[in-house]
Amino acid sequence: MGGFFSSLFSGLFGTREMRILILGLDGAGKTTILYRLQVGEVVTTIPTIGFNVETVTYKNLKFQVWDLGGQTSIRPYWRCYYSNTDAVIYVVDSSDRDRMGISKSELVAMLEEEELKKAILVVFANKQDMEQAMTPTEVANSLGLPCLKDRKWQIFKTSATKGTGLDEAMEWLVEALKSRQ
Amino acid sequence: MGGFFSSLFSGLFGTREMRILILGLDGAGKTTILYRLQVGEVVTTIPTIGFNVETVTYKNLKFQVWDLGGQTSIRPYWRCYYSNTDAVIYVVDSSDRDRMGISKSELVAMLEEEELKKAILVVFANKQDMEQAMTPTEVANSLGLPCLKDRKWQIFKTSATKGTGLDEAMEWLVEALKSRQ
Amino acid sequence: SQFSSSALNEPTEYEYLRKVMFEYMMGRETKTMAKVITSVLKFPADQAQKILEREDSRVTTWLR
Amino acid sequence: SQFSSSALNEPTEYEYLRKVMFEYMMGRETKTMAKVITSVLKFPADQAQKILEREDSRVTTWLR
Ligand SMILES: Nc1nc2c(ncn2[C@@H]2O[C@H](COP(=O)(O)OP(=O)(O)OP(=O)(O)O)[C@@H](O)[C@H]2O)c(=O)[nH]1
Ligand SMILES: Nc1nc2c(ncn2[C@@H]2O[C@H](COP(=O)(O)OP(=O)(O)OP(=O)(O)O)[C@@H](O)[C@H]2O)c(=O)[nH]1
Ligand SMILES: [Mg+2]
Ligand SMILES: [Mg+2]
Repeated sequence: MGGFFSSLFSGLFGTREMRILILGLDGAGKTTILYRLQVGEVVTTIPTIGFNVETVTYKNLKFQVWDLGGQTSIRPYWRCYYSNTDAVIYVVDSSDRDRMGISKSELVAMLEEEELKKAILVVFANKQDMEQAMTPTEVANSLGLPCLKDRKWQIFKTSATKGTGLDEAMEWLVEALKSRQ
Repeated sequence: MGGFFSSLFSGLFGTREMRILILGLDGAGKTTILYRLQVGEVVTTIPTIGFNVETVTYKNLKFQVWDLGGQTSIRPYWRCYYSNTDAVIYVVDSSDRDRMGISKSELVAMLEEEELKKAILVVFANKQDMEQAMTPTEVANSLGLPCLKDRKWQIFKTSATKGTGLDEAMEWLVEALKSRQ
Repeated sequence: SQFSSSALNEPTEYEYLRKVMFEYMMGRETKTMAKVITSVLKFPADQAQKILEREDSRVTTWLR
Repeated sequence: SQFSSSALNEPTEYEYLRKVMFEYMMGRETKTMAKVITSVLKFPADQAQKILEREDSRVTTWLR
């Protein structure tokens, strides 16, 4: 599969690294996801005051992945990172029902930004391992995803700690980026 | 005189611009002095939150003169500017008897810094035009100047607004810099 | 001491500024970092623009 | 909101930081400005040293 992808995409993507942002409220699991994708392991995280940026190789493709801190006071600065972004991974803590509304407002504000007009959206309905987790359909509806216009998007159920769902999501993303070219 | 100085010093000073700091408590008259020296006029000042840096030409010599804000909260950062300083012009509001002690402490702390070990000190007993002004001798004693060790220093009475005393002080400074070479 | 509304609102923002500033000063992703810094410190629009224009024309080489 | 002791103490310091940062970002007297910035923001000693070492080896040219 790696060989197939690498030969196919090296031509399509050229040499430019794709730029991906991981966004979402604090505690959603963004940093855990970044390092799951990069090193395939669960790392111990602390709240991100700032950002982490790593080169993630997936299916022989290189992505520059930015994981931005999600605390309330630093969320307004997400927009400083939007320029030249190819895709946004939006992470939701599916068990955090109380803050689904806030998560939606932040998502809506983000999608209104001109610089992200062409960015692909992948929503990770994360923490699916937790009992009280909302289903991906519930999360999608709470975020208003079905009503999105002019946006290529998809939602996946994931558990960053258990490592489930990430592969499917990344494969979809790669395909979406490919077909966008 | 200009011709004499320029021919004499161009050799002695080489091409390096001398670096001079103007320090002193807020409101002492530092910014007024800087622009008196540079453009020969009294400018309207506001408290300096930051610094002004100007190239001042005196007797055909070029000085890079830094005027640093003197408010309490930004005084601790004076030391960031000390490196490679040839002379310090320390400005005192001679009518501000209440704060002469604070002015002394700041001066003492400054002179203890290793980076200023070889810097020449010129004290401007400024605002001599004001009725309640202390005399230069009184100012010198309040600042503890007579007890200074291993320091080339001199005090001058000045009025930055009237423009008196500045020439004498600068002439002494030029001579002191010259003989130091 | 009281803090004006124009200043940093809380410790998180201050910590954030330090992190971003360090990256900027180390020459990493300077264009993006410059955007963040001018936002966090609420630079006037004209100053922010000057800084960003300057970033666009930056060519830095480091000795050693 | 309360402000931790490690943060900027008052509006004057904040204003001062903005001024110094602007000069730094415009490439003026960067070594001196770097000293001030690392002091005002209380950078850990190792980070401050890295930044200052980097300033010593800076060679920047600007297009146009
Ligand atoms: N049960 C469960 N816990 C998870 C999952 N993903 C992350 N966590 C945990 O959630 C907590 C927060 O995760 P982080 O990755 O630090 O969250 P973040 O989104 O980076 O948060 P900020 O940096 O503050 O924006 C950590 O304790 C993680 O171990 C998951 O899928 N299931
Ligand atoms: N009467 C009198 N007033 C003066 C003299 N020199 C300066 N002033 C006035 O003192 C006030 C403060 O002068 P500045 O030059 O702004 O003081 P500063 O030392 O730069 O103060 P900071 O920038 O806050 O550190 C202004 O109103 C000046 O006009 C002087 O010799 N005599
Ligand atoms: Mg994080
Ligand atoms: Mg001043």
